[in-house]
Amino acid sequence: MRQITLSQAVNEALAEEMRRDETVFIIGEDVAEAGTPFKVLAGLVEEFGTSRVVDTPIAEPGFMGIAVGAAMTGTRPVVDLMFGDFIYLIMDQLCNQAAKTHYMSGGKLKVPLVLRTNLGATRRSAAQHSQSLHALVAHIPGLKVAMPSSAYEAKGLMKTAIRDDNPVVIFEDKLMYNDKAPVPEEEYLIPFGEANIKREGTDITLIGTSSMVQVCEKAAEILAGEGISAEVIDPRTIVPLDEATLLKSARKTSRVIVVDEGHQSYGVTGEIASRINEKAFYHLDAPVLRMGAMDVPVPFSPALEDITVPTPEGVAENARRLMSGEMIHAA
Amino acid sequence: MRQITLSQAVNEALAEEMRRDETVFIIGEDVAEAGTPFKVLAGLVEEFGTSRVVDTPIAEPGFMGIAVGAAMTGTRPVVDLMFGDFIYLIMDQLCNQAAKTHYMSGGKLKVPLVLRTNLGATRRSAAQHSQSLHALVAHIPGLKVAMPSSAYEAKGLMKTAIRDDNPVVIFEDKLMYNDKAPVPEEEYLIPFGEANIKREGTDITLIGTSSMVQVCEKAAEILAGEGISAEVIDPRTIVPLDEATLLKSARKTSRVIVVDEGHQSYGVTGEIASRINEKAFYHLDAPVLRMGAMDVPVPFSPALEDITVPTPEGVAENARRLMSGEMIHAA
Amino acid sequence: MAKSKHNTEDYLQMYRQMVRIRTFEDNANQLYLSAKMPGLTHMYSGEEAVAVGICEALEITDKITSTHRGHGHCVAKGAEFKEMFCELLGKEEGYCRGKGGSMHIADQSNGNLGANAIVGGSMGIATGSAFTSKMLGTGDVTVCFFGDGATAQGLWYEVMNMAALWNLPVIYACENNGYSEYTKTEEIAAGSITARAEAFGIEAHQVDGQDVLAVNELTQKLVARARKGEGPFFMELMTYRYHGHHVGDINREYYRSKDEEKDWKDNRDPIIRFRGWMVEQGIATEEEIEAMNAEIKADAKAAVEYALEAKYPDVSEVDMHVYVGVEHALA
Amino acid sequence: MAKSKHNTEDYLQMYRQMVRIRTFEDNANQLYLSAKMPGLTHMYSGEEAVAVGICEALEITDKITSTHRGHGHCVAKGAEFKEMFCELLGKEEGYCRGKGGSMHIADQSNGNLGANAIVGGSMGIATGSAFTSKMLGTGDVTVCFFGDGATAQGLWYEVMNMAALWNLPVIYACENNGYSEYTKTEEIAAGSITARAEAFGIEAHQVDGQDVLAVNELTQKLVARARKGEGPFFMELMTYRYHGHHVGDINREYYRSKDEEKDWKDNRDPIIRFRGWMVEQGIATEEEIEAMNAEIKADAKAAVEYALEAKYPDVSEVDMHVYVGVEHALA
Ligand SMILES: Cc1ncc(C[n+]2csc(CCOP(=O)(O)OP(=O)(O)O)c2C)c(N)n1
Ligand SMILES: Cc1ncc(C[n+]2csc(CCOP(=O)(O)OP(=O)(O)O)c2C)c(N)n1
Ligand SMILES: [Mg+2]
Ligand SMILES: [Mg+2]
Repeated sequence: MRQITLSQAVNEALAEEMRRDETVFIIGEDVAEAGTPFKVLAGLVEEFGTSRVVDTPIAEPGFMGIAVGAAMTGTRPVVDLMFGDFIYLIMDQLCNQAAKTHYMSGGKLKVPLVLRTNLGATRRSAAQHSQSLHALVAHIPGLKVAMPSSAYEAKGLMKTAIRDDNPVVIFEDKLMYNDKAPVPEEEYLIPFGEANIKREGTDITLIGTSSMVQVCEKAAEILAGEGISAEVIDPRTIVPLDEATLLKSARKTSRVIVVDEGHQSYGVTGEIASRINEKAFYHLDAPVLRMGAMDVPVPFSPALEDITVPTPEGVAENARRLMSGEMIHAA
Repeated sequence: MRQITLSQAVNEALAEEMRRDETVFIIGEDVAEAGTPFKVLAGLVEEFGTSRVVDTPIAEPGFMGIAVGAAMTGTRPVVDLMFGDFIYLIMDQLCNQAAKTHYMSGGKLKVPLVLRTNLGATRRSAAQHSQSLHALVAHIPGLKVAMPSSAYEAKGLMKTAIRDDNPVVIFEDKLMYNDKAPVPEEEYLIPFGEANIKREGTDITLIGTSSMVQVCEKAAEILAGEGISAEVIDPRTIVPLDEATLLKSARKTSRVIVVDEGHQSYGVTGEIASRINEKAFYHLDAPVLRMGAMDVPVPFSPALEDITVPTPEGVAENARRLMSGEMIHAA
Repeated sequence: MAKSKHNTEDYLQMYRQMVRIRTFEDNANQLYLSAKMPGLTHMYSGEEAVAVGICEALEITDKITSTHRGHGHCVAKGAEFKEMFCELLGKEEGYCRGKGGSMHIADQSNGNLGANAIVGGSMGIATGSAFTSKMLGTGDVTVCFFGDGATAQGLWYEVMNMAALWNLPVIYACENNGYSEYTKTEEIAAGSITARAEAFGIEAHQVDGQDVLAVNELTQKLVARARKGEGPFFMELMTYRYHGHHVGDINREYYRSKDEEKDWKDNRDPIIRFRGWMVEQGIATEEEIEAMNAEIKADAKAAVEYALEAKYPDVSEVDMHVYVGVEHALA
Repeated sequence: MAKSKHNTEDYLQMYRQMVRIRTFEDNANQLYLSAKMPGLTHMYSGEEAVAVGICEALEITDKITSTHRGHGHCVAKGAEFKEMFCELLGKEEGYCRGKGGSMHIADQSNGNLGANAIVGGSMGIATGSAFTSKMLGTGDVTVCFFGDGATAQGLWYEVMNMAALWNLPVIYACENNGYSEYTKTEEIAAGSITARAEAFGIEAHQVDGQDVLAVNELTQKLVARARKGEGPFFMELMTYRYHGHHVGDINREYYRSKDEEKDWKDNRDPIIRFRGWMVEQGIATEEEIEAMNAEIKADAKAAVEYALEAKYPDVSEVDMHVYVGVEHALA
């Protein structure tokens, strides 16, 4: 199969959906001629024109609000938020308005919009351009949250998101834009709420989101060399969450590590770990381990930044400890 | 001991600290003559004048930003955010600026401010005036988060917050403003990161935050009548979290329920439950149970709203199930 | 009164709608005072000429966004008493199935995109609705209602900028009733409100909001021009609210005098003025007007009685309408 | 050039500071091109007269807030090359101990409250700093630097309103360099930027940002008046950036022409103009100026060399400075 980058995959998904449905449009900063700083949208304005690839002033709350109103009245906006860190600026429009409109109107109004943004540290961009804030929106009922782990997921989830009648937030990993993966030429969609078993295994389950899926796969590779068989699962969407697949694996392997690039405390790992603990407790040989990003603002210095996020070696190390029963004494 | 309301307790804490330290001031909407819609600040402007009890336009990001800058330059602002639901509007100033300034400046600058706001549903105020959003800020390193459970805590934690050199967010429960509790005349402070064992017990641990402490106490009362001895713990601050006290109790009782009024998914209960699971796993006879608010926007209709939050009966019911081993089959 | 060209039915309709609003509010206030209404509500009484003058210049397909003080806009855009009172009481037959309540009330089928409990929160939505109109070429005009207090919200400037850059068919209608909550407008608004819109190149008008014909005439002109792509526009409507900020705001002499209230009620009431003018012009006799008033009162009474008896939504509705396409979010 | 009354040392200092900024940026750019600098950075070259003209009108105790394009402000407010290059390279001896990097660089001890990676993010901070000045009566004036693009952020309007209502000693300094990222200012700013400030009753000035004396003279006047409580003020400084939006923005002909760049560099360069004027006025000879340039170059070279060799912060620093008063947040 042909290999394309995650950036191309997103671009294709948008182009296909914009061709299919005239009400789909893109709105954000420097999305048109510039095609965003990451160049993900290159070429779209040439095909669809500036009325559907809309450059805005630097006014995130404003264009997010406009997208909500546009979505309520018959269009399907794809909002481009240049850095995930700016999500703080649009929380009111996203969480008080978009997320609640359908419910508050008793089902009469709907807000079919996609918020495209990103996450991921280690780009030497410091504390305000490196956050992974998906836990914040996952906490708010009314929003769906997708976290593609490769070009394949990026395309399939984006297309599903655009067709979904609810507000959907998609977090792309900034560092993966140039990573290639096999992506079919034919159209496909990836349904929300269906986890993907990236690698089968029997000894331990590694659950990773976004780029942490790769981290888990690399850890599984290391572990395989040591005779430990790790199963790697990518939930693909954290809202809705495919609990059944996660639980099945946990019951099978009886050991689980959850890996996510958001801050660990009060984040995504706690939710996934808790659901597994609650519903697979008596199948577990050890507590579900969590590995999030360190609970510190992301430092600029490379010497510090790199140690704030989970690595394959770190995951493998924790897996070994879990297998050896070493954690038993701590708990 | 004299009994005063939570509202009076907050008022006293502010007045005492403002007398003690001239750099403390209050800023927010209708805080002066009106004393806020909840009348919590009544009388303060008369004593401290409008230069220290500062009415603002309806511009939450703006006055939050002003507070951050004021705090960085030598004052100690107490920001009054009328409803916790408006926290979405100030997330950038709170989480990108206040929370990170000390770190990003390598320890050179600091932001000693207090954000006073509230949480709590069942006031028939619908989806945009009823949220309990403390999980969002608890996720962000650099912020501390206090959750008073009575007038006593409200006063002691507020005084500690004002003297803390870091940004602190305090969530008061709107429905508790008129609840009375014994509060000493003498000055006292409640240190952050020290949980309070509200009631000792041996069979099961009920951990509650804010008004959920009362809910847990009432549940414990019900359970006591049935011969079940429940320990009730109030963490008082969720950042920092007094893990040691929670773990000790969990190891003792071997059964835990965590009760919180924020939405359950990706919220506070997952973090607390996970920490207990991780570190007390082999002492637990059953999975840690979580009870958060339902994952739905808060509905207006009383018929619906009341069932979205944990109740004493609900907690007692779950405790019974945990005690009976019924959950075993589910897990 | 300003002159205008209408036929008799237009005048009668404006009068009828103003009286319907006043009558609705009188009943809502009664429901509050008799403790039959859950929560609080904000009365529109005194401001009727604004909503009616504007909405009578709109087509059903034109859109409006409303505020926390939203009953007036709702009635003026064509809503029925029965569904409105049901909503106010949290009943299943309410426009939002009881999920929205007073602060989110809207007859969505008439182009009302919702009342909003976030001050300024709908400014983006209204602008986005105008965006849809331009993008899809529907010809719809959107009116964004908000108060003088809401002009302090940064969101307005963000969306005005885009509306002006893109010539969107939106009319920003600022209901300047002299107060935001318990604070006079001059204490929270520096400079000139109309100049703020003009600074973005937006044509701004100030109009007597107690003169329904003046409001209607201006709006007709601006709507016609907006439809032709000459928008956006700004209108500042000078008006007054008769009640407190909300129904519970009874003792308000600390922020405004009884004399001031009396002056507006006695000398500038929009209904009394218009009624006098209609009689003078021979459009209706005193008897005809009294009959109309009586009919409206009876309608309201019947609707209130109906709503009081109507049933609450079934508890199973609590997790419905969280997501489009998901019957029960928590199933 | 505008006339001004200074002594020789003042002129030499302004020249020196402008050359220091240009030299710093040339070296930073080199570090990027030779892959020795982590991440990206935004060059201030071309805009030197703005930062220098303004900062030379300030006392050390006066405050500034800076932007993502912050090296110029940092130098102008009195920072040293060594600590700046160390910061740029993420070294321990950097002003922020390497934790901030280019986008958060600041010599805090000279009243620089920080560069900010959120466009417009420091507008609240600057206004709050002015609030402190008024509240504590320190007499300090604060200058808030931001770009033309930042005028689209709603926060500005919120804080201008409060600054105007409260007569705060803050000067909003908009560096209008004609572009925000890859977009021309006229595409993102409707109406008039100075009129926007004026609408809040704020005195607004437009000045040639390439004329250091004009900038300095105006700033001196406004600072003196702001100190007397006549503020706030607004200045729009017409300027130009020579490099791309950031160092990686090399091919930029799709958004601006080489001819335009050449015109600004050849005919309006602030350093060349001022140098010519100084020689003409007999303030310095060509030789003296060349010697000064050479000295600055040598200083920069030495600082770069020092910084390249300097050590990174120890990994144990990663969880330091998260909270004031907590040595290690994760201990
Ligand atoms: C963002 C936000 N801040 C504060 C409030 C609380 N609040 C509700 S109404 C109101 C005053 C609004 O004044 P104005 O816009 O003039 O409308 P009016 O009530 O006068 O119609 C305030 C402060 C809110 N609902 N939303
Ligand atoms: C809130 C926010 N939105 C977007 C960005 C991305 N961004 C960084 S600089 C910039 C352009 C800023 O333009 P301007 O304010 O004119 O400053 P200049 O770069 O021209 O100095 C943008 C959009 C950001 N850092 N913060
Ligand atoms: Mg008002
Ligand atoms: Mg610019």
